[in-house]
Amino acid sequence: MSKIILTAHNLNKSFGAVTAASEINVDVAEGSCIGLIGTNGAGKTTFVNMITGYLKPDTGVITFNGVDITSLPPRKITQLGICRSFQIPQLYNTMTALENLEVSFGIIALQESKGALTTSSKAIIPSYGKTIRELALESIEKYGLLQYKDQATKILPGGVRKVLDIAMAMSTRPKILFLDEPTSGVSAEEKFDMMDMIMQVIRDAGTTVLFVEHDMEVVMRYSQRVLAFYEGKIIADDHPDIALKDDRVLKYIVGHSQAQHVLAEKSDA
Amino acid sequence: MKLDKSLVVMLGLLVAIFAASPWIPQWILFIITLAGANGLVVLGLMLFMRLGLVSFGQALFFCAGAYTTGMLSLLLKVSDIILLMVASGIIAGLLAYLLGFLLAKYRAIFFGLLSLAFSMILYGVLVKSETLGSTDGFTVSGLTILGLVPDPTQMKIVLFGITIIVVMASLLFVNMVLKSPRGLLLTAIRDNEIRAEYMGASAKSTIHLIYVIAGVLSGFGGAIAAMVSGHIDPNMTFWTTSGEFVFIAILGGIGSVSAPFIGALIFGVIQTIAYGYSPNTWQMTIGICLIAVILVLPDGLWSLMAKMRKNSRV
Amino acid sequence: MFSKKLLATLVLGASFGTAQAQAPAAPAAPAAPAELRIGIVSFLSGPGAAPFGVPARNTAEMLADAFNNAKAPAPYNVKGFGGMPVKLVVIDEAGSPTNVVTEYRNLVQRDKVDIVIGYVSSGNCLAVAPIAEELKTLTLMYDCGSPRLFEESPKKYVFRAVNHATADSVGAALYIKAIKPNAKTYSGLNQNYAFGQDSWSDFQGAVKMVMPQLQEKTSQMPKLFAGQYSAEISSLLESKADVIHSSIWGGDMEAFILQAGPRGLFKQSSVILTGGEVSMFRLGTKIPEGTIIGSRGPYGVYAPKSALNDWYRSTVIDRYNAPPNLAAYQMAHTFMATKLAFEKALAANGGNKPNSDQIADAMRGMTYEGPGGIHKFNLSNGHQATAEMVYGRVKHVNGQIQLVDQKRFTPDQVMPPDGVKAADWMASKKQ
Amino acid sequence: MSNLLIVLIDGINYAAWLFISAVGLTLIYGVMRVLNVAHASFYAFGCYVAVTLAGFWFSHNYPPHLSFFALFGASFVAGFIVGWILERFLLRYQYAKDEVVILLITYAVFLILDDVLKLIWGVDPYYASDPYELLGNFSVGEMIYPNYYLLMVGAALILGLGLTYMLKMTRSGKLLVSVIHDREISSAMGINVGRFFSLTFSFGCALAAIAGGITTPTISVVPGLGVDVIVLSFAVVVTGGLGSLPGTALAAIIMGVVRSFCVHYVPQLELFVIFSVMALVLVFRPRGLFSLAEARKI
Repeated sequence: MSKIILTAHNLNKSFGAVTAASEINVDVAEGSCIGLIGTNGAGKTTFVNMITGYLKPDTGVITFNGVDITSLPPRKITQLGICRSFQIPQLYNTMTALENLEVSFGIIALQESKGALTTSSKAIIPSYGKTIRELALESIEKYGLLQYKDQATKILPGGVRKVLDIAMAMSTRPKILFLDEPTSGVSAEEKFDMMDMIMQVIRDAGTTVLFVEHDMEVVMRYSQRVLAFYEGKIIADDHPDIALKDDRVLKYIVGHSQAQHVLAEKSDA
Repeated sequence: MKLDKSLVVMLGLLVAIFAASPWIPQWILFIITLAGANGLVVLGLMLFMRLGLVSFGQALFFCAGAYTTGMLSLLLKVSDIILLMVASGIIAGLLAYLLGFLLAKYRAIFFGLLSLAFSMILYGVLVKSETLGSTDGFTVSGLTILGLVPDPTQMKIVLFGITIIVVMASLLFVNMVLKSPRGLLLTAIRDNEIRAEYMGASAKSTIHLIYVIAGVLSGFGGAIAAMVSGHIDPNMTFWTTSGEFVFIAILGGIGSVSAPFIGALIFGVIQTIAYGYSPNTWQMTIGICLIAVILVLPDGLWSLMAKMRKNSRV
Repeated sequence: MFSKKLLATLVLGASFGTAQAQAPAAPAAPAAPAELRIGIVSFLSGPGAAPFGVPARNTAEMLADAFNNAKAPAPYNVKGFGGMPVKLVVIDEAGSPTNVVTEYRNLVQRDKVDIVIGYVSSGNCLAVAPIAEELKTLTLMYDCGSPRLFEESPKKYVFRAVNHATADSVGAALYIKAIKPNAKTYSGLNQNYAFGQDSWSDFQGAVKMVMPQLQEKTSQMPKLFAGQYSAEISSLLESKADVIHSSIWGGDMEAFILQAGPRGLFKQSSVILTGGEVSMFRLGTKIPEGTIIGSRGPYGVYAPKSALNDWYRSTVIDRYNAPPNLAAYQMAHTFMATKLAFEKALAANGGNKPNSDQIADAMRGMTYEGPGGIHKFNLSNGHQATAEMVYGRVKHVNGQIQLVDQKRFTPDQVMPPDGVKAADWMASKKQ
Repeated sequence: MSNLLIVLIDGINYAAWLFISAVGLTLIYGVMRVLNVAHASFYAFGCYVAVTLAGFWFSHNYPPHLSFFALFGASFVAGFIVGWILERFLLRYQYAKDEVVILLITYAVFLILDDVLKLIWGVDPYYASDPYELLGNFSVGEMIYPNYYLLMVGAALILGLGLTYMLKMTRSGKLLVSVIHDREISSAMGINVGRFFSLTFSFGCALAAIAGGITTPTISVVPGLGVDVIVLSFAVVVTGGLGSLPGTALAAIIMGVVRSFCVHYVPQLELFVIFSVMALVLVFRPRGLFSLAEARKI
């Protein structure tokens, strides 16, 4: 059993009358790949937002490698090694795809030079051993975006925006990566190719990943563990095969038929 | 550090103008020098615009610089131009550093209007300070440089030279900042602050840094204006003055570090023509120019220059 | 290359600049070498235009025409300035002092004017004066009142042909002593900027000097161009002062009178409007009876009877169908003083066009008579003129207003002696 | 020592004037996110229209008490028409631009209109104080006030409540609110956003003009009298929370009363009071007293 790097203990969060998270307790083992499922408003994104610092839990403690990161601002959490992608890709819309990535590496360059005014774009980033431009081109290529590199991001197709969004998150070389509905808005035929590619990169990087997903096939295919959210609670936390058989999961999240269909497919494979 | 062509040209041009200064008519020299002073302030505004912020109170630091120069020479009898310049830059910078803690939290229209409020408060303070001549302000005179006391005509040249040097230094410095990864980060923060934060950058401290840089530049601008026009008064921090700076920023555009100075120069020319040519309707003339620029050249005169450069190459 | 572009713009600016030199006045005639170019700087826009800038410019243009056509009575009947036709270059005084300084330089260095007459705002006067010295250009401040103009440093090329603002306050105090000897208390309402603040402190000083028993109650300092004075008026009413001093001018003054009149402020206290003459005829009987009206000198209705004054008044009324106000008189005096000094210098120079130094020498210490009577350049080494001071009280006579109980004060009563700062003078004479 | 009642009356009276002057600005911003600097020119325009008409009205001895409706009506209509023209032929094509750029356009319009007014009416001051004296006075203790102040307070109440009613109760008002909340959705739902915009803008300008009309009898109408008003209105509107009617009202009352206190007890501070209040409020409530809700970012 590999070591636990992220623990969320007894997280509660409510917006007025609405309970977005209650009694959330999760331990995440290094290198694991976890799917977060649940209907809209079940508390998946709230969970992600709390871990990554966008929301402060009302109660509860989040630790990362033993460090208490509860209510740290997003940038601190990113610097510690947790990053995320977004349900609606968050890009710099007036820039090209390449520039979007250059910004990310530029930020790292600034951090490593302690934000010196003299920081040069041409210099090599010590911990990466490459220049900003090289790194940006490298990941553009790695994520198969070469043909889009000089296009303004606001005109890119939805799938490409998704990938770029994730590529940017990965540029910080996170220990843990949260993907918020990576396949939403991506056509059925592209879906798996895209996920295969992304998951490959993530695995190569040895990054622990938690992904919010509505598509059970995707969940089945990539996760070794499923967290099922319902009304802010985690109603199931187990291996997908078991989790997807759980009565409440079936009742509240995935209809029987879909579950059988998915499980069947898996056993065929 | 690589300098792009336009900047090299700009620097060359500045040197050329300075070399020619003895032959340039005094009144044109005066307009160019003031344009330099305004340009420095607008250079700061241009950095704000890269961040998607517009300050309607930048005159605060312009005025702070001018009054630092004025009060040092009036009360402490400091007369050395270089000393006064440096002091003005530092004081304005300090002021910006302090206000920055507050203003870096604000965005969009609120950033603009809160800075407006602060500049108007300073205006009130200066109007009430009768020892400093209230709205009459006071004259700045008896300047020296490195112990020398040039006669008025030489002094014009000296101040012009100092202005040119400060402008060139600022151009290079700001160019360096914009060429650094921070330059791209400014645009990133404008486009999507949340994402930039999630990538590990701090919008607040970036804005604070830019605020201080703009403050120092404005301080220099104020000092130059005070020494060149020889008179300072609270008008320098009145909202209309800030408005003029924003006008110039729009006029020049944010396409290049040189743009603010082009804008400032053109503004100087427009203004003096408007004053003389239509003494009764100069406001209208300026207003029409502003609308024309916004409608025809949304990216400022700079975009025009850029186009011409392209054409001349083809 | 945009550098070409830039130079082009500069050249353009320059050519336009010189082109417009002819533009404002009489665009027909090109600049003949024999003409004398006079820059007229005055408010053509903003709140200063109506009360000061425009009446003054009108008088300047009227006089220029009259002189050029040798229509003026003696001693101003010589054609033009000593035979040279005068040509006015008129520009707006509006804008920040920095702009005003820029435009002054343009006038002298680009438009090549020989003499500059102008400036209402004391801020602008103080900003322009050093430049005038630097450019060695004869410059006359026709309206601005700040004594600081000559007190801070002696000037060689800067003159003021009329009283400065101290006369307003001292004259006011003297008038109170004359008509309300047993007044006990006073309050003030002055606009919150240099002129308003100076006028108020001058008046405080003058009171201490002239009738020290007067006790100060409240001093209201509304923002310049505030327009709404309800609270200030309440506070003044509550102060129940016998005397209220106000140097408020222009639209602000009219708004104040319109708002305070119905509330009985003028019945309760005798209100002194030191610059009241400016709006007197426009407001007519809106100005309540008993209001004390000043005019910084023997100007407007206070002007002494003389052929010159009759000619001046009638010509202005004919041309602009409104009587000249104090600003117009100040311009007339300044303009005429310039003409006399110029002609004196011309004669001294054997009929050749004199330079600034020669005109300055001629003007220094000169005595001249204008529509407002005799003025002497006898302060600040002959650069600051003095004249008598007149105050009077408003009386409504069948729908018209008249100024009754007029009291005239000699120059030495209202202006400090030569070489003494106004403030020190008032302090020294304090009991 | 002034008695508090007087201080309050003066404060409320000033607050009423502030509110009347600022309400058009906040309406336009609330709906269109346009900070309309030309507001100043429309205020001045209203003054000139009113003062001209008043002169005509009283010289022809029309029934004096109807003069109010004539004055206010005239400035309202005039403001509405010019506002409509401005929106129709200039602003309509600019909405895509950044908030601040549109602000600058309106600033340019302000510069132009200011001179246009000067070309039409010259620089001479005009006044028309007959309506001001017409209504007689009321007195508090021995302090006399013209009833016209009551009329201004009344006008402020009518404007405030009237607008609130229009937005909350009437159908078009509700549609307007939906436009405020989400342009895209509303236009998707077939609301003619363009028409609402030109209506709102014209109406906002008309409000600025009527403010001028209401103020006219108490002042002398001179060139550039709008400049001071626009800065004050900015302060009020921003302090209240851009686009919020109740906010504007509250801000106006706070500023009015605080200013009146200064005038009565510490006249020296009068000069700073407005902007100090503004800065203070913004420091503690960055988006003003009543700020419009912001949409969730991610």
